[in-house]
Amino acid sequence: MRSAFEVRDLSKSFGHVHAVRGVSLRVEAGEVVAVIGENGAGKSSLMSVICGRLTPTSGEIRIDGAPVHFASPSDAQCAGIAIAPQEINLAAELTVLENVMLGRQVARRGVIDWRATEAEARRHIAALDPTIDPKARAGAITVAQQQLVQIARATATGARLLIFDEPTAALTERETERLFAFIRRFRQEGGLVLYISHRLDEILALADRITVLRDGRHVGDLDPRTTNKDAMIRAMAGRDVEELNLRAVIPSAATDEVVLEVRGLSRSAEFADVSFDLHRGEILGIGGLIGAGRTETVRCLFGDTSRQAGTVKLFGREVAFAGPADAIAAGLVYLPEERRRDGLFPDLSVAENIVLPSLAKFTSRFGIRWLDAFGAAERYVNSIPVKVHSSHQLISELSGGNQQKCILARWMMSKCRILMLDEPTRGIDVNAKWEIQKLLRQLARDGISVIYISSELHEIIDVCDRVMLMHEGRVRAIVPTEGATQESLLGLAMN
Amino acid sequence: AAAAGFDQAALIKPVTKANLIFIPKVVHPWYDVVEQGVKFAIAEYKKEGIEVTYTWDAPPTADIDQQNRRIETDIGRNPDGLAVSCLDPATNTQLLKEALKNKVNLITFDTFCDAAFPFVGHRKDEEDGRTAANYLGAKLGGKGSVGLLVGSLTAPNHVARVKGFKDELAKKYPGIKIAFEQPDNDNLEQAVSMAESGLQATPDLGGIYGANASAPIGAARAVIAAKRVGKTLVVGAGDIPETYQLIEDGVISAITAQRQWEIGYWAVRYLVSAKQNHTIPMDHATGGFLMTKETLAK
Amino acid sequence: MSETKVQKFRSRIGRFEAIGIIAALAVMCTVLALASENFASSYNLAVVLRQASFVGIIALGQTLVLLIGGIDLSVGAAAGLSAIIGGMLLVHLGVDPWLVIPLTCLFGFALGTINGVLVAYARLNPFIVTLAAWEMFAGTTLVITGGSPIRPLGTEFQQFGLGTPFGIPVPVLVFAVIALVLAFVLNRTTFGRNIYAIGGNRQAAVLVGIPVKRVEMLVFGLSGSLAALAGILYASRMDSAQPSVGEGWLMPSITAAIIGGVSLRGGQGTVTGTVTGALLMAVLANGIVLLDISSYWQRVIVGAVVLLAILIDLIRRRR
Amino acid sequence: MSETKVQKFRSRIGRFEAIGIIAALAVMCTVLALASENFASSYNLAVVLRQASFVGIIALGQTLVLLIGGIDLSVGAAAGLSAIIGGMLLVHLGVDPWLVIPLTCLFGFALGTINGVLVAYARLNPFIVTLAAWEMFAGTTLVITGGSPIRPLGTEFQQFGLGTPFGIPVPVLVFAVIALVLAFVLNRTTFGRNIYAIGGNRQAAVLVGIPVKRVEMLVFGLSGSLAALAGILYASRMDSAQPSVGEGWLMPSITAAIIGGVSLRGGQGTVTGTVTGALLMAVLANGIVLLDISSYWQRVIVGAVVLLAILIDLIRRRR
Ligand SMILES: Nc1ncnc2c1ncn2[C@@H]1O[C@H](COP(=O)(O)OP(=O)(O)OP(=O)(O)O)[C@@H](O)[C@H]1O
Ligand SMILES: Nc1ncnc2c1ncn2[C@@H]1O[C@H](COP(=O)(O)OP(=O)(O)OP(=O)(O)O)[C@@H](O)[C@H]1O
Ligand SMILES: [Mg+2]
Ligand SMILES: [Mg+2]
Repeated sequence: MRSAFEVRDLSKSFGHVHAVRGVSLRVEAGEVVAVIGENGAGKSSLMSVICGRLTPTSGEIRIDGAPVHFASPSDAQCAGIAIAPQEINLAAELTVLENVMLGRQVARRGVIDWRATEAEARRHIAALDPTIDPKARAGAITVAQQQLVQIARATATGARLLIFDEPTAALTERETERLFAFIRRFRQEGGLVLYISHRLDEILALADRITVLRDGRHVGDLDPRTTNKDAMIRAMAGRDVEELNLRAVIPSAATDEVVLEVRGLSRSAEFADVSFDLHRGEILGIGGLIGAGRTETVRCLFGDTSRQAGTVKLFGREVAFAGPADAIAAGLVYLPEERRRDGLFPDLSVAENIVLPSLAKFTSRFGIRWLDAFGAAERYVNSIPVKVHSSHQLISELSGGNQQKCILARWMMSKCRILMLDEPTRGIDVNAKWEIQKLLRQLARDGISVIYISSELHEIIDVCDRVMLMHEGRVRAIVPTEGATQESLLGLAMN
Repeated sequence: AAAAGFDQAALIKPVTKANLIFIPKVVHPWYDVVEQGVKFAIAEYKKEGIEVTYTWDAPPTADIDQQNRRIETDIGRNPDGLAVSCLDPATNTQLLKEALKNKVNLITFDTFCDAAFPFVGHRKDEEDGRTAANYLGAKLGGKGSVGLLVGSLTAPNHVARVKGFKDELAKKYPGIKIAFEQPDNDNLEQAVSMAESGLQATPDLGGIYGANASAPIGAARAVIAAKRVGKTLVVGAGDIPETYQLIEDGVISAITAQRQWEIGYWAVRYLVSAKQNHTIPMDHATGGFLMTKETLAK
Repeated sequence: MSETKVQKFRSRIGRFEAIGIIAALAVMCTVLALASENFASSYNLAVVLRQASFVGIIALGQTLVLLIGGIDLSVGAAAGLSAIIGGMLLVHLGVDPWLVIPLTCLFGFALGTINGVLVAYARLNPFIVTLAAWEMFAGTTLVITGGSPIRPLGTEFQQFGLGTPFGIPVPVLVFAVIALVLAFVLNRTTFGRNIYAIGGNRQAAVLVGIPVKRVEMLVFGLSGSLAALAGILYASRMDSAQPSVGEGWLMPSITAAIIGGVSLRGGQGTVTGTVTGALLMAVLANGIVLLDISSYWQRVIVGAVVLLAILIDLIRRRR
Repeated sequence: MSETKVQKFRSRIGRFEAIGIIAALAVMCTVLALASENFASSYNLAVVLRQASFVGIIALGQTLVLLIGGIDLSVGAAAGLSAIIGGMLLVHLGVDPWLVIPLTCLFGFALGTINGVLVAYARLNPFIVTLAAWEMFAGTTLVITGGSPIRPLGTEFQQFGLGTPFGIPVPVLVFAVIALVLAFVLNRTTFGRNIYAIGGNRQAAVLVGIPVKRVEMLVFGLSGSLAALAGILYASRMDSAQPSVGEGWLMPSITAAIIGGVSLRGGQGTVTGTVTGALLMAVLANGIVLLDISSYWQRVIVGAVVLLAILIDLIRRRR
């Protein structure tokens, strides 16, 4: 039987690193095939080969049975393949509208018909999220919206095979639903979809077939109608994994001591009258929909933006930070939600990315003691664990999830007293997520306080002691997570 | 009878005021001496009751386009006299023709540009080169080797000096070899480093000829550093205060110098005279001289 | 209604970034017109505009290169070499004056394309490639000419530099036409938008299937041909093709672009900005002469004014 | 065991990026040594090294600025102005020669810091800021000196430019010491690593608590003081503080850095690379004179060699 799309025995290596090893895969018309695997399993590399960004080391790609060769992404696009990549990859200075229509403006003999182009762009954006302003600068919209713009860019190509690489990592429920509606419609019209995600519920809800990768190898297929999350996790990890009730295993260590007291914090058009207390040893979750103003709130606390009203007391003393450096000096750190723009130093090694803010600790009269510093970094690389060839390779060579783990390690090893994490588990596989959450609970037990922003309410319920729900820039409720459910929290947020 | 009654003195127009604009090639101490001549002439006119003012519009850097922009702009200001030292005769000519068309009294100074414009200056670059060649050739006794720092390959006065030097050397001192010929672009650092390298290529170099003001100074510095003072003779063109010191120290043997004070003085005289409707010479050679330790002592 | 149209236009062409520098230019012109009676004379304005045109034409090519995140250090040398070639076509081969201009541009295009191939296909650093090209073009000019100019070019040919149809000097007209065409290309053609996309995020541009290398090569080619155009027009205006004529044009071409808001990192900048930048620098140079500022102080003043101009721009952006 | 240590070290200092250009330098030296018996003489090597030192010292400062993603166009003018100030201290105020050098560097630091403040705190474009500074510094020099050098500086002072302790010229020693210190600073201090971090991703650097603005200001200050050092050493070597001394140093300083692998976008580059770049350019200039290459062909040759050098680098990277 001829498949609409097929990959045969495909391999891709980067020097000594074999990212993809002999993977075969097929997608039929009207089918959504999910690809799952741990961080660094080779999912993104496989997709990069399929969309023409990378040339395979060996193996072939067939469309309707005929072998094809892509020298560049434009070849793949001519063959009807488009990708919404994992990392945000927009021209920040151009408008949303232009980014969506990049390289495919409606034009006659090279002259653009802007009105038609705009109409076309609006159609594609509206299909995903009508609240996005097509005239906004792409660099100025929220991360979630950027991700949606990137998806719209792929859908605008009119491709037959759409590849989504972790499209929902930065999205909340509402946008996810809209995206799924789109994908289902696309499938009904006979489209082909390759879908990558670490959110296993989504995959069970959406996929027609599941392909599992491990260490670059294709280790089997699962049927979403018969399989369950445990089986998927087992297939990805290649061993039995027990799920823990973290809060039961490592009980709350929250004390009465208030380490951070926020009263009436406001910034126009971002958030208003935000008040809460953070206790020593507590993990406080912040939940809400996109645009709730969570990111803005913590960035303001961090001194990255200035507040217009309100007071902040840190360890009982009122503070006003002139910039992040002050906040970090006071023991307050922040992990940004957009790792590539705000977190990564692409020209530096994995180890250095991790130790960078802690370098002062490893400095003696004869300069930085690199061996000690790297030793410390490596301990975190091993304990999380981060999948690296060597901790001296460039961080930009890591898989997306592994990059995220490095940035997490960066703050876990810095001896801070309050950790503010914005979507820390974005793009991280289920197993690693548990490892990280365990580490966080241990840190809390050791007296560190954590603010944990996540768009996945079940995650907040799993790790946090209390949760603050925000909606449209205001605090709606602060409740304990004990006994809460996703539905109950969502209800509190929306009311 | 009518002819006898015609008083030619009536052709001379009385002038009480004149404003002149001077455009040298660049801001450079060499032109300071020219300016002193200008000031002297103006002071003389003041005694005659003629109020002469002048603008010294020197481009801060030697850039052809910059100088041309100045010439164009200054034409638009309708001065009573415009004096230009041409950085690039090829392109300057066109603009100076436009100045004439706009009835601006014009004189070129220092560097000859085109026979169409009156000129006051030395205009003996090729001869200077020959003079230097004769001096150096005699000092070396007609044998050995010399190096050339030829300045800028596109500056006509540099090119003329080098041509004169080489022609004369070939004619009179065929025994002297030219060891190197390098363009220093009238840049002191380049002159130094080229002379330094050149001294390495030919360790027993007998002399260096520099075709511009920077070159002999640079060559002298290289000769000092190589500890070859007195063994490698430096001869050059263009004098500035720094040169005198080096001549006194015996590092530079001779310089073909100009009387640039005269240039400034006569430029003012001619421009005001032209306004008075006097006839002025098309070419006033102010002359040059060979400056050595002996002449300096006088 | 028309409000939104303007807004639409603005947001489409990436905001009206040049406004700050236009304000700076306006302030400067006003001050000069008050301080010197000669400034606003039609002769002087024609002179200023013509002076701005040569550097301006080159700066527009430079803008394209800067927009894709490159830099072209060879523009001045390419202008010089092309002018010499043009002069030789005219004088030695007797080619028709009207044909010389396009042929020279074509030659400049070829020169630029060499840079383009090395940058786009061999992925070499544009700074070094065009630096090497600068040396090689300037060197070739010397080798060909032996340092002497080619002249005279003849009165018929002079019309391109000196002619004033409708009272406007030809170089100014050419500059204006090129600016309009480029503004159209950059805002209304796929090629133009691809330039912004490449400069804004090259990786994304590759990913969406833009023929990145071809665009890059073409942009360097255009920069070369605009340099050639400026060079041959200058030769026509001066009635002589001069080997070292373009030497002083490199820095001003970059300065005009950057003062006009073009980013050295690519992806940001407008034709309006560069044109304004070129005008600003020309007016400044003119004003300094008109106001009889001491030669010694001139550079200090130029520096101060440039700084002031971008401070005005800063104040606008901060608001 | 030692293998992995070397590997570790290599990867730590950002991979051994300069190897290609070092190879190019080695090839060039070999060719020259074969073609000219004088090239390898110890005296000639001393000459080449001294010539490389002045531009090299400035190129190291430029490297720091390029690493944070900036550019410093004022280095040449800062060198000239500082040399003049140093000369005045020495000649007019009779300051002790040993004190003049640090005072001059301090002055240069102040000049650089002006740039730094405008770039880091006012967030102005470094290209324009340092362009304006270039004009203003060069202008100030002209105002102070009227274009004439300050001299003689005296034999005692000449030791800094002409002295050869252990047979090595002082400027070469200074260059070497600065290169070593900077290599240490860049690789083994937080300040140095912060420089790389800022150049790699400024926004992320702010968020990990690096005092970005302070580092940026300091880097411009250092660039200024290294320029001043080169300027005063050159003045000592020439026994005269020349107003125009630094004019020709700007482009070579950038070229040396970029040929040595420093990226114009910041975050990438090494001291070794820049030092090699400076040596390569000096050897090239020396070789051209030693081989007495025709004046007319020189620039063509320089361009071709520069291109070849980075092609060698390219071949290495492609492997
Ligand atoms: N440019 C590169 N150079 C070297 N190694 C690379 C490069 N790109 C990817 N790799 C390696 O290939 C492997 C697979 O990476 P890939 O990005 O495909 O993983 P992934 O399955 O998408 O993971 P994630 O879930 O974290 O996104 C990783 O070990 C990664 O380090
Ligand atoms: N009350 C409000 N009125 C108007 N705009 C708001 C309000 N609250 C938030 N916004 C807008 O929504 C955006 C909130 O940013 P963002 O989406 O990053 O918040 P968030 O809660 O952190 O969500 P996420 O992190 O999931 O993206 C801001 O750009 C802000 O302009
Ligand atoms: Mg991935
Ligand atoms: Mg957020």
